[in-house]
Amino acid sequence: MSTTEITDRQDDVVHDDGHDHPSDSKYFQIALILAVLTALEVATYYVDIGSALIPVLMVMMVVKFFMVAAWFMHLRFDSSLFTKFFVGGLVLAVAVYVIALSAFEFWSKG
Amino acid sequence: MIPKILRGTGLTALAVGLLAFLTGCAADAELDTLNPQGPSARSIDNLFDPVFYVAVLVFIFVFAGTFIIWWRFRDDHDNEEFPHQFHGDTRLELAWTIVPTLILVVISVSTLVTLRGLNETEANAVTIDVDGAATQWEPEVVVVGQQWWWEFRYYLNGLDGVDLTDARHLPPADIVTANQMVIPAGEEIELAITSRDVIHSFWIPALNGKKDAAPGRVHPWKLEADGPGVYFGQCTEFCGLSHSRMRMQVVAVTPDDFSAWVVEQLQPAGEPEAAAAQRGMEIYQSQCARCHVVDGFNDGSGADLVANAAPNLTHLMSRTTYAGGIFNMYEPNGSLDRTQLEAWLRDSPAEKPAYAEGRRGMPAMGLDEGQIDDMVAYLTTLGRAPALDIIAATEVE
Amino acid sequence: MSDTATSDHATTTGMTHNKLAMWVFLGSECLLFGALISTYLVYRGRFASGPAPGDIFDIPFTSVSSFVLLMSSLTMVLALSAIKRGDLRNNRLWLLTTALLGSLFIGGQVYEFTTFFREGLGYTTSPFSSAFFTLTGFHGVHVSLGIIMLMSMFISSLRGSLRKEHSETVEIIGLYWHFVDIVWIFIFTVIYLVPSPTS
Amino acid sequence: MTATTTVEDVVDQPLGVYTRPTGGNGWRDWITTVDHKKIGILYGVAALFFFVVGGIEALLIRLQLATPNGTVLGADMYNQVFTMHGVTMIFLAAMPLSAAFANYLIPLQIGARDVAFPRLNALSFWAFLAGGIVLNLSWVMGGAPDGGWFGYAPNTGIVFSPSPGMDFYALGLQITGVASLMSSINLTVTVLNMRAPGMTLFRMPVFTWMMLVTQLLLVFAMPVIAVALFLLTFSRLFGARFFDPSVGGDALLWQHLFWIFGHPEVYILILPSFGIISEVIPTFSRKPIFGYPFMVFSGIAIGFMGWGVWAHHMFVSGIGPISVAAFSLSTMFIAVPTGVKILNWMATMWGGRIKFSAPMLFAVGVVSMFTIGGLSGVTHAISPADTQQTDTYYIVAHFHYVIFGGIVFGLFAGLYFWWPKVFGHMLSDGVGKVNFWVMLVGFNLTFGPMHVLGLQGMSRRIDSYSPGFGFELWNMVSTIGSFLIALSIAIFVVNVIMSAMKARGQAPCGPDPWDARSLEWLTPNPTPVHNFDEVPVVESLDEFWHRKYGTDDDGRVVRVASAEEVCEDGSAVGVHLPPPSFWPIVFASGLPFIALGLIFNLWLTVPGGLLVVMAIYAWIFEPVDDPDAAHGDHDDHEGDEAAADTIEEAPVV
Ligand code: HEA
Ligand code: HEA
Ligand code: HEC
Ligand code: CUA
Ligand SMILES: [Cu+2]
Repeated sequence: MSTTEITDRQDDVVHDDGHDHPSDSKYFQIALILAVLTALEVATYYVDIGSALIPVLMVMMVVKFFMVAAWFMHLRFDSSLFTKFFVGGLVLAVAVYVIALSAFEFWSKG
Repeated sequence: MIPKILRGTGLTALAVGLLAFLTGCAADAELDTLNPQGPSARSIDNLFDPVFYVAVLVFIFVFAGTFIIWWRFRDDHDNEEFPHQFHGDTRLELAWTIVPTLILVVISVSTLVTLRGLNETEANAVTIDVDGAATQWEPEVVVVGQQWWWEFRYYLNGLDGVDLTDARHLPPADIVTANQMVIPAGEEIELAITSRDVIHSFWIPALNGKKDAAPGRVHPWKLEADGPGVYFGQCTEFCGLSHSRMRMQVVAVTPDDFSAWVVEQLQPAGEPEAAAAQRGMEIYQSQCARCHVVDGFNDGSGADLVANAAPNLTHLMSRTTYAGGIFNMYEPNGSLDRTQLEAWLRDSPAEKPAYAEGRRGMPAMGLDEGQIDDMVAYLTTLGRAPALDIIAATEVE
Repeated sequence: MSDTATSDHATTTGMTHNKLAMWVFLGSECLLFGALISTYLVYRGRFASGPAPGDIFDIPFTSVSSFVLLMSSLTMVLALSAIKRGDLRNNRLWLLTTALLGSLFIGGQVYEFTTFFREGLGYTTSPFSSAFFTLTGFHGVHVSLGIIMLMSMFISSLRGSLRKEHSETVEIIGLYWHFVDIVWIFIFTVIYLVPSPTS
Repeated sequence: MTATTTVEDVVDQPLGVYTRPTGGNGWRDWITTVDHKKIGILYGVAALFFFVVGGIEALLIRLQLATPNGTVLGADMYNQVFTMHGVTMIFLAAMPLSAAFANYLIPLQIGARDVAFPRLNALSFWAFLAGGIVLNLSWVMGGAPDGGWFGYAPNTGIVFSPSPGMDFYALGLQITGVASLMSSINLTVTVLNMRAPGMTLFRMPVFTWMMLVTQLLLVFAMPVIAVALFLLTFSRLFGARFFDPSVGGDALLWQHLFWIFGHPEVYILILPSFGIISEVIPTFSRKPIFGYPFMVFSGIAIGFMGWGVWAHHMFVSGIGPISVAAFSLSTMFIAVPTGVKILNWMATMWGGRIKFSAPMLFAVGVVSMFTIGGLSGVTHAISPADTQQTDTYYIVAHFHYVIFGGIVFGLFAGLYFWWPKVFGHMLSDGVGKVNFWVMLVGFNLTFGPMHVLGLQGMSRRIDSYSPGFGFELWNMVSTIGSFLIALSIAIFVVNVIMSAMKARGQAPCGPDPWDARSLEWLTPNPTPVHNFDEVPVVESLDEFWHRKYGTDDDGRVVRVASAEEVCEDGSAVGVHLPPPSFWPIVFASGLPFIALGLIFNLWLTVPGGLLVVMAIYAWIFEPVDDPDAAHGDHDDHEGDEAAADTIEEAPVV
């Protein structure tokens, strides 16, 4: 029964306290924003916004994505190590597959 | 032939000497990648050689270092004393990060330059004299791979408007031949490479690097031979059972000879006169026409094969090798190699592995000896044998 | 010595093994879904003689089921919040709701698949159809696994073996659930809302 | 395998080592073990077995190609043999042998009791074995895979490869892939989460670092091949149209997916070996590793850059010129971090007092032989030149130089180096040296000539060649060389057997036979089942060495303690250990049934599925039968938590 408790906090440590997690009402707020964003997304199906469509959709998607990750998955509050893994995987995936799709001339031919 | 890379460098003198001695016997390395006979292959070689020397230099550096270390610092720890302990040196680290980077930057630039050259095409045209009327042809050949032979299609009006997207149903071409591509020497030939089944790869080392033939895709590539000659090739993408027996040759001839070749190839097959050949023609009609095409006799509406094509036999005799370029049609003296051809007709899968039951490759036709004789008689009426020097140059073992 | 393989309190980073492993796994899943989505994108225009995506997608319907899945993320996080407070009753309630919303989504997907099938889009119709069913099928399998896990937790809770001190289990399964949700956020936008080719 | 019996014998010896009351060393203990050391040994034995299988396949290849128009195998069999050779060597020999080292050594090097999820670890091993068995069952169940290890579509489709071989390939590799993924997550968590106090990331040995990078590459690369294999499986079994060009399926999709996985995979293979020799070289040079941070960062850089180069396998596949140019450049620059490593190893040796024992010989072999392969790699990266080289024996030469010269030599260095750690006795160094030299000569005779063959235009994956292309001589030389390699492997096997026999009945070798540097040597040899008596507190890189040596006033190194004083005696008792479990092997044994069921008869998937489900269920509810459970002073929550944890990786019981 020795050592570990204190000494093992090291370079990459951020402690997961868990006490500053948001309240339920915060979660409802987030969900509301997500719902509104989804409604806006679906609205683009009915309203023609021309060439802005894809950028707008992408922005909304990314916002939703990160809101769920940050709030519901607690990345905002948890160890940055988790964010590193997740964002690492995400960035790697996006980079690799965007390059692969480019090799298929996806962006020009679709 | 000794790979060129190993010739004439003081640094590899020993290796060269040894190699020269050991490879001296291998006189005809027709697939040698270091013996370019055309501009594209030469530009590749000119890039590869210096890079190879750089690699040899780096290797010698590392190796010499290893030997020096072995020489100077070996010690069996007989005494307990430790050598001077040092943990690193940032300047050294920087040096051996930066120096290789610089070397590679130089290599990158020359790579990009070569790459651009290989992807550029020039506008050229050859004159073809058909029945006294000269036409201009911008040399383009459609190359189609299938298990396990190559087809070459010439569209003399150019490829504009020719739909190549479905290689299994290509528009009729003016000339269709197999395994031996005839081109005018000194002209850049553009290739459109595709496949009817799996991926193959088209490669004539003396003329250019390789390019895959993939079903559903048409890949541009080019070839140019410095002068008349015969250049060997091999399918280099693994394509199943007889991948190793899927070879090809490029026969580069003078522009005049090329024009004459075209004129001849444009002729449809005639009616044979000899009785045996006529009997052979009937067998052809009943047994072979479901796959093969002889222009002027049966048209090319597709073959009973996965690839939907078998070699066009109209000018069979004008080709000196067949079945994926692995058999000689003629003896060195110019007479037909009857034994081999008969063996092929008797039982082709025994001669060249195939999955005939899976409709890939030529099946054994079950002809009796008499029918085989008749068949050979008919086949010899299809096209005319080329000159003896070509027969000699294209010979395979 | 307390340093056993299982000790939660003695980890170097202060994170439990389980939670760290889940995050690493989710990083890995990004590459899995990335490959499936890329496959779909390459093939969405290759519908051969079958229906094209633009012909058959029913955006209003999919919007509703996407919304259902999105809201299940809310209920999931509420379940976690409840168990952290020690509120086991609400925890159970929200776990069950989440599972139900998930099942609703799966039901929607089954309905969508059968409709598409009736409209002539079989699994083997075209590269597009194969890619579409594979991608959404993989997502569906993930959701279904999530439902099984949620229900297992629900049952444990009923039996009294899921208590406040086990909130991390809920949290980890929640992570998985949210991940599956954000994958769908991506799929919904990129595959459904971005205009697809029509025949 | 002989190795196993030796282990048992040696481990059996009562060294005052703590043994678990319930655990013996019979077969039952081996199949239920969750101990990372035993699992490491299991990996090693299985990998060496498959190495010999793959090697025999290689010898068949070489026999067929020894002379023109070879008739040893015939075209069909040849294609199966070379495919299985590549698959076996890569997935069933090289990767698991690395896993053997990772499993055995990572916990020891970071001062941990075990890995983070011991049962999952056992499952990873058994699943890998199940995958290997599935792959090899194909030989007797309708034909082995015949589409090459790279399995290019559409040649692997049902039309062109109608035998079930490619189904075995897809499903077998899928299973080994899942095993690798599980193991990589496990080891990643282990390294991050279970380091002994004071063991910061930058006090970890280079070996552990390289293994960490390897595990991360696995974490991200395995899902990509998983998708590729799913697409293949669904195409073959359910008629999906992914690779059917007649309806727009694209032959290049498979290639991209395969190589997005495939290139990181080659670094997955090489980095462990880099790690091994980074331990061996400093030890035998009696100097610390030169440029530790650069070693670490170059390894990370290699892992990173490895993701951006995959299309160098596709230079002639018809991707556009811009892609070719981009991938050509990105590939070349991987030479930079790799060069940093090579030169740092040389700088480590420089100025040392080097003892060329067998491990060191193999390590120096890596430095020089890998460089040859790396340099030919750079000549492929020059994309125009690669259009001449690709799919020729010049490539075969390249990758056997990096693989055999880099990986096999590295793994042998590791085997000789850590053998006493694992089995408590040394391998004969003299025989080891002979082993090395025979291998070095055989290796160069085998693969050196392939450079010439390739440049002379000999294609890969051809079952025969005609005389007259100048291929005869070098193929014969290469075949002779391959039998020399076989001889060297046989010498190794003899060494193993003889050393084990000699050690029988003897006391184990001393605690620190090489005057080593890292933490694993703190434990006695062979490692006791509980690893450390006391969790070490780490103060520096090369902790073990620093406990033995200090410096005097002149800055000279002086011994401050003998190894015996520093090393633990393994006498701790009552250490809480994860108890063994049946369920990993039960789980894994369901997998072949599922695979065979998918191929032959869906009904077979039922027992397979039942086994798996049963194992998962039992896994979760497994009773705690650990005799020491009461002793465990962490909060013992197994009993109640069990129900809560579902199919998630449950906390290890
Ligand atoms: C362990 C496995 C391993 C490793 C480490 C590597 C390392 C490298 N590989 Fe290799 N490769 C394979 C395994 C590996 N490869 C396999 C299995 C295949 C064939 C797959 C198949 O088709 O079946 C293959 C194929 C392959 C190809 C495709 C060939 C083709 O099919 O056409 C290419 C092309 O660029 C390539 C390049 C490289 C490069 C640039 C490196 C670099 O990482 C090497 C870097 C190292 C050095 C350069 C040496 C040390 C450096 C210095 C001393 C510094 C100074 C150097 C310079 C200034 C140049 N490899
Ligand atoms: C880890 C990877 C690895 C290793 C170690 C090897 C090792 C060897 N390989 Fe390799 N090889 C590959 C990976 C590997 N290979 C891959 C990926 C391919 C590409 C496949 C494809 O194209 O799909 C390939 C392809 C390949 C080819 C090209 C086939 C072709 O394209 O047609 C050849 C040809 O010579 C070859 C030869 C060898 C030889 C002679 C060895 C030797 O080094 C083997 C030496 C080992 C032994 C000889 C062990 C046997 C020992 C005994 C029998 C004695 C034991 C005694 C007792 C038990 C008492 N291999
Ligand atoms: C089911 C289809 C099929 C039938 C029927 C068939 N062949 Fe073939 N034939 C092929 C294929 C495919 C090839 C190419 C084989 C190869 O190169 O691997 C071929 C090749 C040949 C060649 C060599 C052509 C060249 O230039 O390479 C000759 C000659 C030939 N066949 C003659 C015949 C004759 C004569 C018959 C009838 C008695 C016949 N074939 C019937 C499919 C067929
Ligand atoms: Cu065609 Cu290989
Ligand atoms: Cu690579």
